[in-house]
Amino acid sequence: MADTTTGTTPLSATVATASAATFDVIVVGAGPAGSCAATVLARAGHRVALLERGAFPGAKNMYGGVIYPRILDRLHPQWWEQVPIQRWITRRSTMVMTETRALTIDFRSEAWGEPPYNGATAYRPDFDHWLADQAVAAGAHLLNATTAVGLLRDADQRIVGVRTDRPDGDLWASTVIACDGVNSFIAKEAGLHEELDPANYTLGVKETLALPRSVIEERFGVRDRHGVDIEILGGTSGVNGGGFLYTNLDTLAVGAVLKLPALAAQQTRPEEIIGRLKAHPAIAPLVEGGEIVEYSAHVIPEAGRSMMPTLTTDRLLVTGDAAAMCLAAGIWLEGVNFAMASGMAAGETVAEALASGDTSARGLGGYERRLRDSFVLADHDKLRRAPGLVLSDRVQHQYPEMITGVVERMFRVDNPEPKPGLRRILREERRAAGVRIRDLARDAWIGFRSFG
Amino acid sequence: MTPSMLAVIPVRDGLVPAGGDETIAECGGRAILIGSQTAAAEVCTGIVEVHLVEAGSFEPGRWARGLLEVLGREIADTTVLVVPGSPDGRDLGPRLAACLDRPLLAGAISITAERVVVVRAGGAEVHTHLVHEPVVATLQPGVRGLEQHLEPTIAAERATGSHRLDAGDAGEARDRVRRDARVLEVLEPDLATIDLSEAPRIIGGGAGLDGPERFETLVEISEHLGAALGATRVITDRGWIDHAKQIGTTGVTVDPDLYISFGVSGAVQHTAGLGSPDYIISVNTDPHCPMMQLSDLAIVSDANAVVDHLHRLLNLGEHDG
Amino acid sequence: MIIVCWRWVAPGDDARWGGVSSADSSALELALRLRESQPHHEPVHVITLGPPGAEQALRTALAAGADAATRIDAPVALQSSVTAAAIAGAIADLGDGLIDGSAGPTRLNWVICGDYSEDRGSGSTPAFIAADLDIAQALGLVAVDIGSVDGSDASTAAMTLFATRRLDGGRRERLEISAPAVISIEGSLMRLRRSSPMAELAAQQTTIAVIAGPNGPVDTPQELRAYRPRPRVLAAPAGDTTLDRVRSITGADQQNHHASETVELEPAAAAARVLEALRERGYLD
Amino acid sequence: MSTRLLWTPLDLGPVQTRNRIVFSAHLTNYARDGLPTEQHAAYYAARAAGGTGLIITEEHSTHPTDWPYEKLIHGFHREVIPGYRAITEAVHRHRVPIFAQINHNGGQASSMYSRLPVWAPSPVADPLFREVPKAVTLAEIDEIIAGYALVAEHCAEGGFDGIELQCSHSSIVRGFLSPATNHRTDAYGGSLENRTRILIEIVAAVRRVIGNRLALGVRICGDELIENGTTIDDAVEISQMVEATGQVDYVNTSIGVATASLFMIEASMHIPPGYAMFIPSAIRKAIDLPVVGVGRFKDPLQAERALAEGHCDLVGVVRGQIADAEFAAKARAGAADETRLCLSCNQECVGRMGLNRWLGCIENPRTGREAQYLRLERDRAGRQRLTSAPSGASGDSPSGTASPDDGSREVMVIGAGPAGLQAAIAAARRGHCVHVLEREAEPGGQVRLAASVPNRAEFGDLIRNQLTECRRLGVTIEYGVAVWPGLVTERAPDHVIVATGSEPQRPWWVPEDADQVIDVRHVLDGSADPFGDVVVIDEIGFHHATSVAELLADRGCRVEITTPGMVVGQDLGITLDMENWWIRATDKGIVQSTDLVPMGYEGRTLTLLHHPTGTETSRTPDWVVLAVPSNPVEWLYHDLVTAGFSVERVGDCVAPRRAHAAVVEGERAGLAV
Ligand SMILES: Cc1cc2nc3c(=O)[nH]c(=O)nc-3n(C[C@H](O)[C@H](O)[C@H](O)COP(=O)(O)OP(=O)(O)OC[C@H]3O[C@@H](n4cnc5c(N)ncnc54)[C@H](O)[C@@H]3O)c2cc1C
Ligand SMILES: Cc1cc2nc3c(=O)[nH]c(=O)nc-3n(C[C@H](O)[C@H](O)[C@H](O)COP(=O)(O)OP(=O)(O)OC[C@H]3O[C@@H](n4cnc5c(N)ncnc54)[C@H](O)[C@@H]3O)c2cc1C
Ligand SMILES: Cc1cc2nc3c(=O)[nH]c(=O)nc-3n(C[C@H](O)[C@H](O)[C@H](O)COP(=O)(O)OP(=O)(O)OC[C@H]3O[C@@H](n4cnc5c(N)ncnc54)[C@H](O)[C@@H]3O)c2cc1C
Ligand SMILES: Cc1cc2nc3c(=O)[nH]c(=O)nc-3n(C[C@H](O)[C@H](O)[C@H](O)COP(=O)(O)O)c2cc1C
Ligand code: SF4
Ligand code: SF4
Repeated sequence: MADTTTGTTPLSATVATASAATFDVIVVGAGPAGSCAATVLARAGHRVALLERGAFPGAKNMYGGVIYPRILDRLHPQWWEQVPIQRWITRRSTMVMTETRALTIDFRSEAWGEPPYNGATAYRPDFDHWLADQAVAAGAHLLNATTAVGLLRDADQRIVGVRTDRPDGDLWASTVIACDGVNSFIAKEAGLHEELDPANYTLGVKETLALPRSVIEERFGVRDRHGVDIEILGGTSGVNGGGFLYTNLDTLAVGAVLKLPALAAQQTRPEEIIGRLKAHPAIAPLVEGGEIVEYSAHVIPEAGRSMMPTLTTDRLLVTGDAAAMCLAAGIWLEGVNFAMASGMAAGETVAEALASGDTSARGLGGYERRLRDSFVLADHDKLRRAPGLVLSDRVQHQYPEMITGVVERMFRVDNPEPKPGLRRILREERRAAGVRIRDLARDAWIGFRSFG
Repeated sequence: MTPSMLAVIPVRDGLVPAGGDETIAECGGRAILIGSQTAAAEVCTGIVEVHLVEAGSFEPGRWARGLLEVLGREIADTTVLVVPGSPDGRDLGPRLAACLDRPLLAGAISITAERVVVVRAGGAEVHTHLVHEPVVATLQPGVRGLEQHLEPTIAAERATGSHRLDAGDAGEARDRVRRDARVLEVLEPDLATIDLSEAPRIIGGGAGLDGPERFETLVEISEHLGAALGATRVITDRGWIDHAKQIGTTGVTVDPDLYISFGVSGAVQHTAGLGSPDYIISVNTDPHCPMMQLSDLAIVSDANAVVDHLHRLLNLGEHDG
Repeated sequence: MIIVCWRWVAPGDDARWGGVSSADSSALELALRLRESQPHHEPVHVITLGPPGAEQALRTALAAGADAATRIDAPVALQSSVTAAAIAGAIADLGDGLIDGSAGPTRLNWVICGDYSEDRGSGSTPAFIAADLDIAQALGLVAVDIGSVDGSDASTAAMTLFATRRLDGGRRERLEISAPAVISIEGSLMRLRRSSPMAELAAQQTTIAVIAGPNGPVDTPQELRAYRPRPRVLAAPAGDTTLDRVRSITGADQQNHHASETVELEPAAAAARVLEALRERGYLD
Repeated sequence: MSTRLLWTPLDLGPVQTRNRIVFSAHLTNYARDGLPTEQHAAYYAARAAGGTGLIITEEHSTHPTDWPYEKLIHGFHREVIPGYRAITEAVHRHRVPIFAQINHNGGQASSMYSRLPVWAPSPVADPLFREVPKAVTLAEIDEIIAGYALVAEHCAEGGFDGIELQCSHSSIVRGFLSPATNHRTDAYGGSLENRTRILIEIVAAVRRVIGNRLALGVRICGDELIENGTTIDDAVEISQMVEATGQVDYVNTSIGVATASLFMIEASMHIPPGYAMFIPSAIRKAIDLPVVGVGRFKDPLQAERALAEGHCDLVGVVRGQIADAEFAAKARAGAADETRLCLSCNQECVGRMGLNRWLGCIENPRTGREAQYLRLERDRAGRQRLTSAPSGASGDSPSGTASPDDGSREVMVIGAGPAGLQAAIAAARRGHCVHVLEREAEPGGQVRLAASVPNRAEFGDLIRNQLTECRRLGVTIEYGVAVWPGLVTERAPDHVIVATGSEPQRPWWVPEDADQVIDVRHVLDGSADPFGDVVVIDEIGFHHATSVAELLADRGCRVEITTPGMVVGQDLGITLDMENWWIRATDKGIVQSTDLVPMGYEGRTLTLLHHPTGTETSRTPDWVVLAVPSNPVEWLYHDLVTAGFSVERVGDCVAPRRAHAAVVEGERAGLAV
């Protein structure tokens, strides 16, 4: 017996004329960005539709595993009492490694283990679901299993809504907020995104390893719901990128963020890179015996500020990953906080615009201003050149070799030889690693400007 | 009541359903055969006691009620009534349980008069139920196997007793409700969907065939010849056809009368699942491969071209592929 | 009236991942199509037995077009006969004379279930419902001839449906089913239609009738353990002497088959030879 | 078919396995001076890292009277404990449990190493060792039992999670269980119950020392396959008695006796996979304890099926994991087709045991060399300024010198036989860009021919496995290109590996014009089709002659094999193929004649010299098929050297041998690029 699934008509043919909008705002994507935008708008009394492709918000969303939810202070005071997290990050390590050596800077703060907390590991199906529930509680209309397949425009080419993949699926609104994540279809439809350049993307790959809770706490030196976040520079088998290792309650997330062109050139499979990372002498003892319960991969916009699209057009805003607001530069792997912040900014801006009755690009101008005033664009501007630096061959291959070489020799006891001076070690290791003074100086300057 | 077991086997036109023999074996050879042409039914396991109930076409509600009428004593005296988990058995079991007001333990993998082991939670758990009160249970076909495959016995030759239920309930039809669906006809197996293990004729394709479209052609040929289509592991690994069609140690064990192979080398892992066909034809470029050695007719030729020619000879239309 | 019974299952008791089987959702689709094939509006009522989390699924049903939904508040792990009794009771409570048609135009025509639930339970619930309501059953349908529904006038007694049911050995049977009857269908039969966004939002606001269900008896075994399959009977190697057994185990006794006839032929001739052999042997006329 | 059951955890008493795959006990010959070594630790750790559910080590001897082969672990010496710890710690790091198998081989031994009389229940000589043992006294029985307890204690101290009693194919306990070797009339002989007494007493003694912390298992033989031996019914009863002690956590199974019917224990590819399944199945039906099924489990689906049909609760995968340490992990990750499937060739695992060498694998140069390879790769990857690689005295060490990693190079490999393909794999794994050129239309070289005969198809998996690996690593292969030096010059690779194999050779006694004298390869590649009376001359002593003889007999030829050796297919004994060969050869009417040296061929008369007596005989067959040593194809190598290319050669073109040499050399040459 034949099946009836309603097809959708080609979009280019759509010229919409609906006068009465069903909603004030349509938010596409119930990820962190979308849910925050929807919450703000619903609280301001607007009719908001929140569209989510998955069976429920977060059902299919993947990421590394750490969230910095302080941005929620404003939206959900005391959020830490409700948010479903795995562990509070109280230890953060940055590891620089070559294939046989590793230098770790390990920081621990008990303050991060108490309200208002700093970061936490969490599962996206839990976190996103919770965040979307807050939007629903505020009065937003959540539509799960609903994919936006195009923008509706009227005769004047003004955006007047969104077409979904459901039958009779056109939804009308005076403003659309694109929160549909990386490779945003909506932003592309609106002409805000240029064609994808692989050089601007990294591939995030992650394995989830199951280990008993007690084993994790013993190995990582934490207890209660405290956890560790390790960011790794080097150790990605020669493919430019960075690694990470996070602790959940009874699983570990271990993964890597890999530069796409480099990955393609190396003919190495991402699983193998994780495999080798796991076999590294500095990582192996932490992950040994973990059973792989999940493997996932996802692209990340990595080029930061330099690849951000235009953020606003008439009746449309772009937020979060859809606007490439993800910070995936080696030792940083943040995106959810940027997404939430930009979602909130978008929500506030649209609420303001709706009140003033002007949702044109000009009316929505407050969005960029808000972002610039917050850490969102501030951080991105500051780190504008950081991705390039962190992912450069020098930082990826030569510096780790040099730095760990220096440390190795500093701590090595070569008796009866006297200890060489640090200056000599530095010089010799720099040469051995093939680093030119000129590059070192330039990178140091960029690094200082970015991270300093 | 002394613990005892009795199989209740729904029979259609003298045919014992899947798992019927296993159910009788599980009950130590005690059975009721109910349905049509029960006297002609063939049983391939030991029989100790068998009651035949001629009941006309399959109507589970009426059968359940009728059984109580004609064999009420035997049934009442039995602690565990076992019905095979075949389609008809699954329908009859609950009706029997409801009529008798006994609990039903459906989907059992092992049944004795004292305990019934059923599979639950989508196959993740087994639950053991001790039999404290009389129950009805259904036994999953295939989980038990038979100690030995005996030559079929005609049930009538061993019948302990014969009974008859009123076939039609014409009277009831005009009643407020008709309490059973009516069987209009039984359709013979659709070879495209039949379980390979049950197919009497099979065509097998192997790595000698050069593409998935060859299998589409083979499907048409096999339909025409009334055969089911199977394949070697190489082919199922390539994803050209479903794993359920793989013949061999890690696939399905088959036992057809006729097997025709195209480009199959005949590795033991394949032939071990082949049963003992009466007649084997193989087409292969290598006259010495084990499959050809096994064949009654071994044809050295390019299997791909032969498949296309067969298609043409059978007038199955031009195949573009 | 058409009743659709859904079994809602949540893996690990996490309602977020809960849902119904594809067979269950196709049961609703069949109900909707049967309704649409009638000139009058025949109400479709979905019933599920489960905790509050199951209501999300019922809302999907309402959004897709069901007229009403009832949740019987009860644990999921009841014995199937108890589940069936609760459902049959709920159906009976929908109206006096619903089943025998004595209540007038709205009479019960079909109770439609999925052939299996998401947790692959015992599959016996539909038959128990039929027994409890004392009506016909037709289970495991692989095709339903919707156009065949006969009974354009809801008040006439005879409403019949033609359908195909899977038997063993690959055989199938054609059935004539007269209402009222319980039918169950396979998931491959049809896919549940998607609802429009507005219907979905409306369904979220609808209140769902909740009636108290039985608390037990739950399906409690005396012993519960991880699945441990029963050993299938496997014959030990035959033979009294060691060598006989070795031969039987190694298959040495089967490896001595020679091709009776080997011929080398051009493809066209080869094809002809295959057909000739099949004819000789009576496989082809 | 999914592999759900395979990944379900299972409790064996106090120990939980995370899946149902067991690396069951097997001798490795890694021991030195009776002590476990680092080689053991690295070997087991690799399998643990590869995801196996449970490891059971090779046997540890329980008594000084038991020393049947040189490299036995003397578990009764306290000195073993540090070695045990090294093993268990290495394995536990991967959270895999490890049990120790403990044993006394009884009469299945000789006094050669121990210089003590061999002990057994009765003075019945073992057919292999042919040494009449001393029938043990009651006091000595107590000593045996005490020995088991002592070793169990050492194992517990050494960190093992459980103990397995080897009571199956080579054991004094088996000796007691079997009416063939137990003729006692006291409480330990006669009825099955009496014969099982020592087993029950050992169980009690061992349980007493290990307490409830460790698991205890018993390995039982399901059919000794010797006249008057135990069969499946006995095994079922013994299992029931074992279960009734309430002190045992699982039952392992096997088939055959290690001396008389070894070929059934480690079945070669002539015996169907899962051939011993009837044993666990029958036992499992009778008892509630978890039962391990063993015997040519090569595939996760096959294993799942055995579990699903209830024949066993765990599957032993021994050679499967010798060949690929990541057998379990690959299957778990759904990449089972990337598994380096064991060939069941028995050449480098079982075969090397018989030769008193450490265990390896024909396909996996790393087996038994885990530690070295690990070190080598780490050193390489770290680009340490190494001057020399880990020195291994023997040619078995992974490589010569570690070259500095100066980036990816263009490597040309000539010949897609096992040597060439392995070289390609190793070089590609090092990050080089590898291109293989092959003259024929198909890969595999001689292996393709070797695998084309009845029952030898699995040998061809060697090539299939290598091709899968090549594909994964991006190695490109070009077929139908016969390479000559000019082509190499044209393509100008950075490095060339020549793997052109060997070609048939005509012995001195064959006249130029003798058209009816051909090589086995001509039969297998179809270029000759002998008929009538055929004499196959076996000077290699492996599968070459026997395979072709069978093939020809199947085609209706009357076949005689002659050999200068004492027996046809001499090395088939080592790979446990001899017994099956005899069964099949007899069925097929193949005549075997030994000690005959070919001396000449004139007209159609073949002259043969019976060398022990000097008498001459002759045959006048229609065809003579030669299985004789072949010639290396070395011209290309020499030409390329002369032309000044960076070139290395590997496999048969160095010296014609067997596939393991091809693989080992290929790996070495590839790694050295
Ligand atoms: C491997 C990896 C590791 C990371 N690690 C971290 C980390 O540790 N910490 C951190 O803070 N950030 C991390 N990030 C980044 C972070 O995941 C993202 O920045 C963040 O999720 C962006 O939020 P978003 O709401 O913009 O988009 P998303 O989270 O991608 O949400 C988009 C939502 O829209 C839905 N959707 C998409 N298209 C449509 C459509 N057409 N119609 C309807 N719905 C649609 C999707 O289903 C999804 O729910 C990581 C990313 C990756 C890939
Ligand atoms: C543990 C295990 C379990 C297995 N289980 C199974 C199983 O259940 N079922 C199964 O089938 N296999 C199984 N296998 C695989 C099995 O070993 C063989 O590899 C497989 O059966 C071979 O399939 P094939 O005959 O299609 O391919 P091949 O062995 O590659 O044979 C192809 C044949 O086609 C012929 N040919 C080539 N070209 C032509 C042409 N143009 N015209 C005519 N003939 C041509 C060749 O001469 C050759 O005989 C298993 C293997 C293992 C190790
Ligand atoms: C019948 C038979 C049975 C055997 N049985 C066994 C056994 O059971 N166990 C075992 O271990 N060994 C066995 N062997 C031996 C084993 O197969 C060989 O030792 C092994 O294959 C050698 O590998 P190789 O890669 O060095 O050479 P080969 O396998 O000979 O491969 C050489 C390849 O190079 C190609 N080539 C040659 N010249 C050129 C050129 N100029 N350009 C391009 N390509 C070229 C050839 O076509 C060939 O493919 C058997 C051999 C035979 C013949
Ligand atoms: C090299 C080798 C040595 C073995 N030694 C032992 C042994 O010492 N004790 C034992 O119980 N089994 C021994 N076995 C038998 C294995 O445990 C197993 O039963 C056999 O290899 C069949 O399994 P497989 O087909 O998975 O390899 C040995 C097997 C091999 C291959
Ligand atoms: S040597 Fe042969 S039988 Fe032994 S493990 Fe390796 S492939 Fe398997
Ligand atoms: S010739 Fe005989 S005695 Fe001499 S070493 Fe060889 S086997 Fe031993």
